[in-house]
Amino acid sequence: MYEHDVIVVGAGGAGLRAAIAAHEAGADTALVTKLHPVRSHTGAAEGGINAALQEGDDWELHAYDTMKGSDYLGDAPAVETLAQDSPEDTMRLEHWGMPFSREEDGRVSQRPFGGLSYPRTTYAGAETGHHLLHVMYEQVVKRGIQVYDEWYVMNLATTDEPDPNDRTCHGVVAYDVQSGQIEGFKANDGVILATGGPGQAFDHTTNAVSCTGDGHAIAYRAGVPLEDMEFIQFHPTSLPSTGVLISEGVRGEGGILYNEKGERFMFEYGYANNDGELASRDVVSRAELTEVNEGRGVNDEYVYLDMRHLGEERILDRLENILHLAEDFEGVDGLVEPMPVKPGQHYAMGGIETDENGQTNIDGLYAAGECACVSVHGGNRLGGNALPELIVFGKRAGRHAAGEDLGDAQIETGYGEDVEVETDADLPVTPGEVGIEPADDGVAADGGVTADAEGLLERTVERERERVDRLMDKDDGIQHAEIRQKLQKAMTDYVNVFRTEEGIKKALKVIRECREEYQHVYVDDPSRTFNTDLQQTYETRNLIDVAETIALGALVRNEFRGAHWRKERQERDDENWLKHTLISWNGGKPDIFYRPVILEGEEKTYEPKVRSY
Amino acid sequence: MSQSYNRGLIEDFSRWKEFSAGMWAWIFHKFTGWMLIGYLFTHIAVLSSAIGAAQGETMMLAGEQVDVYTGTIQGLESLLIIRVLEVGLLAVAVFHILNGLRLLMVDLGIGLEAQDKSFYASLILTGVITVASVPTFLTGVGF
Amino acid sequence: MAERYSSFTPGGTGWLLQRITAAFLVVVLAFHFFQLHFVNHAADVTFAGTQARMENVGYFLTMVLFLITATFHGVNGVYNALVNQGLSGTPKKVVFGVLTIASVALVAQGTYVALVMAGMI
Amino acid sequence: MSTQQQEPETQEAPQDPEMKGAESPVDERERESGVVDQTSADDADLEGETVHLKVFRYDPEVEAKQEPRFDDFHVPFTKGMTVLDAVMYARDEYDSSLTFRHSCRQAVCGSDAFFVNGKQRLGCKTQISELEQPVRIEPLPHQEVVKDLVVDMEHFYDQMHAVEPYFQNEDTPDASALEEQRQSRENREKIKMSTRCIWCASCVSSCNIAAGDNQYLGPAAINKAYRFAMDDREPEEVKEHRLRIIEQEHGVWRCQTQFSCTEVCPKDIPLTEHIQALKREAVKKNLKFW
Ligand SMILES: Cc1cc2nc3c(=O)[nH]c(=O)nc-3n(C[C@H](O)[C@H](O)[C@H](O)COP(=O)(O)OP(=O)(O)OC[C@H]3O[C@@H](n4cnc5c(N)ncnc54)[C@H](O)[C@@H]3O)c2cc1C
Ligand code: HEM
Ligand code: SF4
Ligand code: F3S
Ligand code: FES
Repeated sequence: MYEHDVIVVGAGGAGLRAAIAAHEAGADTALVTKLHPVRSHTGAAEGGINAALQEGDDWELHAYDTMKGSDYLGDAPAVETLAQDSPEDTMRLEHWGMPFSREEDGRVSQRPFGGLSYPRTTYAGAETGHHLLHVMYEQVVKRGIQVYDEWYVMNLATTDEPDPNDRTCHGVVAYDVQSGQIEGFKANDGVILATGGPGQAFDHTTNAVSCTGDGHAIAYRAGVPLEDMEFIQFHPTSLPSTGVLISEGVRGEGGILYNEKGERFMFEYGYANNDGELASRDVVSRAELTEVNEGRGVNDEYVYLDMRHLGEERILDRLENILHLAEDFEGVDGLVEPMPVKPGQHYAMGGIETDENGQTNIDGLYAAGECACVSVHGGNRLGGNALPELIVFGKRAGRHAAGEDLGDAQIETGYGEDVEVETDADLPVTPGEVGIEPADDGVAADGGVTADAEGLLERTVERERERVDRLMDKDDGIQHAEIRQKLQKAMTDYVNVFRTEEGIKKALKVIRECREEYQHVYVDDPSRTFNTDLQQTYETRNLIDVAETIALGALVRNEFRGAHWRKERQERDDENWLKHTLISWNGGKPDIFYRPVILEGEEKTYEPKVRSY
Repeated sequence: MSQSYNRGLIEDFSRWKEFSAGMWAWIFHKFTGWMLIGYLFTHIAVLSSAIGAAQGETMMLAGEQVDVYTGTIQGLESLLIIRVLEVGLLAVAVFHILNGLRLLMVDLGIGLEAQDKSFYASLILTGVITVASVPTFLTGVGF
Repeated sequence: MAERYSSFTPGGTGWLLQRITAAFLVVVLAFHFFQLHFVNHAADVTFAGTQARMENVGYFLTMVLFLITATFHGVNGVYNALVNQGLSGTPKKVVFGVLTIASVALVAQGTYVALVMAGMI
Repeated sequence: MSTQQQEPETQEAPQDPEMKGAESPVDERERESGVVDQTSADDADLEGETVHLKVFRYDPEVEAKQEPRFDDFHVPFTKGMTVLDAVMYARDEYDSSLTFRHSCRQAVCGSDAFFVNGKQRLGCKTQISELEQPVRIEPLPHQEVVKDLVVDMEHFYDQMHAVEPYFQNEDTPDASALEEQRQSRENREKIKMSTRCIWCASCVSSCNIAAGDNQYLGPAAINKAYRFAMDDREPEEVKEHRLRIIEQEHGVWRCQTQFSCTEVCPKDIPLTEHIQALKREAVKKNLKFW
């Protein structure tokens, strides 16, 4: 068993920042991560970090834009904290050597971004995330913070009081991918989950293969509600075979979208008669998908993005890297052929419910980064707002876990008495665990023994060892890949940009099937050495849980807000829906409940504006 | 790692077909360098016969009594094999010089993008110079 | 970690000298080849001819310097090549010693021969 | 990303958060590499066919795999398929024990460098249609094989850490005053390529010197050192300290300018150029003391 004060699970931008902060606050800190830190998906972010740095700009404008962007589903205390802390935290990155792009006078550059009232997106070339990730890893190396890399966290060691709000988290159980050894990690002060997005719940995503929502799922099963999971951002132009993102720059420069019949569908079919290809992301995404669904897609899968008419010179000058992307990842020469594109899952606005100090309802358990939902993004994330979230809330979670006083949080967490519970959701199947066996619950069944953290950890380790033995000993059944594919396909077919009640119900049914099949899952690879089969089998289970919350949220939220579109009700409903959707595992029987959104800021209240486009 | 597999250097040289210019240049340069230093040792050994010559030692060469230095050198030079080896030495030296110049440029950071081209150029030039000097080297051998 | 690389012997001097000697050698070696294969054919070399050339102080000094630089350059090159192949610890020290002795011997013998040729001994 | 309602406001300059290559001074090198690799044989030729993979297999725990062997997989070709896609397909459909590292699928995480048809390449960045068949996929040479295509990276990480890969300046401006360290555009340009390293270890694996001399820092670590040594934001003493690290016996001097590293680097970092520049810097520094 390993022991540290603060254990940070995940070493992407959020995890690294949390670890640095906890270390600086004097805690003995360790990072436990299934990938080596520099492999984390934060490295894929390109655009930039929003921070009100320049004169003329200020945090209040940033907060306002963010709130508006969230479609009034962001909590003001979180949104304001983000806007207030981002400038200083971004500056700190510069002081740590981050190679930001520069102005003539040697100051960091900022550029305009969609939805921002001021050019405040601080960037480092077209690879901001890569630099952010590496700079913070460098600081971790400098500080000598212990990193357990290629250790897969399987579960939390949480006590099992009946009310999740009374539970305490004492550590995690992880397995060393290289050797297969399963060990407990005792956290004296706190566990911070920073496990990134759940993009793999969909079969087409810009997220990495490792974005499997592990943190979401283990926290959820331990009794932390997942918040606003239905809000998933889709990007309209990603390459079909890999999900690699093709920037909006192509359409900005005049790229045209065609369907299989060679029609410029944005106009032909009236999706956006004014803006055409330049309409907002969700409009374009839905248009593309409609084309495909109505049989006008290429290979029934994608549409074409054509930039050939721009001429070689202009393309080489402005969009050269697009040529590389299309060539390397799709095998298409953008100068001679149109590029295939389709909408891809891109970002999850929702996640593990936390307050603005990163804390969940379980004592000692924190979450930060894309896996968490504070919530700053509400219904839709603005470009360049995820990276500041990592550093701002990563830092806060780290400091709070290490025992620093950040003041009382204004955001409430947990499934309490006073919440509004969804009672008449029309569910096609019972969600949640099928035939719950004790070993599959998120908490150690030890009759509420809380006193002895070590004992708790040992029991949790034992439970995971048994689970692994069970999976490995079984010689036939079904393999996880099959279940995962089925799940991903259902999510993409039915809970994509285009959501109907009927479709979501179908998805829930498939999810149920997946759960049932998962009862028979087995791991074929008999080796303990680097058994990715085993790891992925674990991940697939997490994906099922996460996918289910996405679908459940999408089903109950019968309105069109932010990135969530519903056929039945294509408009925002402030009357009924200025509230967060929360789903609590409840020992395997998910409950849906709501919490009102907090629109009262420090000084002003954000009045929902009518959306217009 | 206790249990892991070391494939050793098999993939190094059994894959010579996949080597690129820079790698070949390195191998050739190394090879020619070793030849040259080897030659330098032999060369001094041969020239050491001058010590005997200065002390008046003589030997028979083609029926004539000559000093050992002249005798050793001319005796060796009359052998075809030595002449051929000399051409080889020239080739080796020329390549080493040309590629050495290429490396000096690389060290100065000049023309790094053309490093493969300059390697091919060294090779070709070496060939040309070698062929061109064959007549000079082979004149009068054994006749 | 860092300790692994704690042999703080800067190799820079050797590297630089290897380049400087190389630059020098280009000139001298070309001259040498030209002199003894093209101007005078190697086959026609006689002791008297060699003596005549060696008696010229400039030529004599050039040749001795040629010998020294070539020896340094060649032996240093060999040593580096071995270190590149991972030579370390005691074998490395041994090789260093052997190579040093060999080069000193070579230079000594060569200089002696040259002095003899020049008629100074 | 932009929400619907904001879109009109920013319409005149459609800006993308994920804008790639949006940096203003267009980099020469990027342009050069713009000469796209020749797209080989018509993809159409391959459509509907299978791709023949020969994959290196080894597992210390599984008897049949203790002695390394090559397994054949025939994977149905789809347009745009990369080497990574192919091995993922083989794993998911044929043999779930086929093991390799991978994550981002877009050449930023650096986990899937393999030895493909005799060259170090990122699986995710290599179109299978451009390769001769059968496609031989092996773990990176010169690293110990843990299992199948997974190699032990510890030594690589140690080397990276050995050059003190973190920014060092005790004297930064006040963060809360929002003041940055100034850096000229030229200086940023100078270090730009070096900051792109994704730690894939292709370069080190391709270098014969690194193969022979285990202590050699290797191109990736030296490039990391370059990234800091050339960054004007670090004070002069730190630069000297950095030069002392790289001019150890097993530092820059071991490099024999083989150029293989530069050739295989998936991020097009001119590694040899950076190594040579550091050699010259080190010599210059030493000459100062004479
Ligand atoms: C293509 C792309 C472009 C983007 N561009 C931008 C942009 O321009 N601006 C912006 O602000 N945002 C952008 N985003 C969003 C942003 O990059 C992400 O939201 C953010 O990087 C997530 O960071 P993270 O630290 O939460 O997670 P990640 O960086 O994904 O890290 C997750 C970490 O958790 C670890 N982990 C996961 N599960 C486990 C487990 N079970 N056990 C142990 N460890 C585990 C992983 O190893 C990893 O280290 C972009 C996203 C994508 C995909
Ligand atoms: C004539 C001009 C010469 C030039 C320009 C030259 C250039 C060079 C250079 C630049 C190197 C270093 C390669 C490196 O470290 O990357 C080198 C290596 C070497 N040189 Fe020379 N050299 C010359 C003559 C000689 C001579 C006369 C000898 C023999 C006595 C010689 C023997 C060697 C050897 C043994 C090496 C090491 C090869 C290896 O790496 O294994 N060189 N040469
Ligand atoms: S320098 Fe290039 S090849 Fe080497 S590790 Fe970095 S990205 Fe990979
Ligand atoms: S391959 Fe090796 S020898 Fe130098 S140029 Fe690259 S480090
Ligand atoms: S999978 Fe990340 S670099 Fe290839």
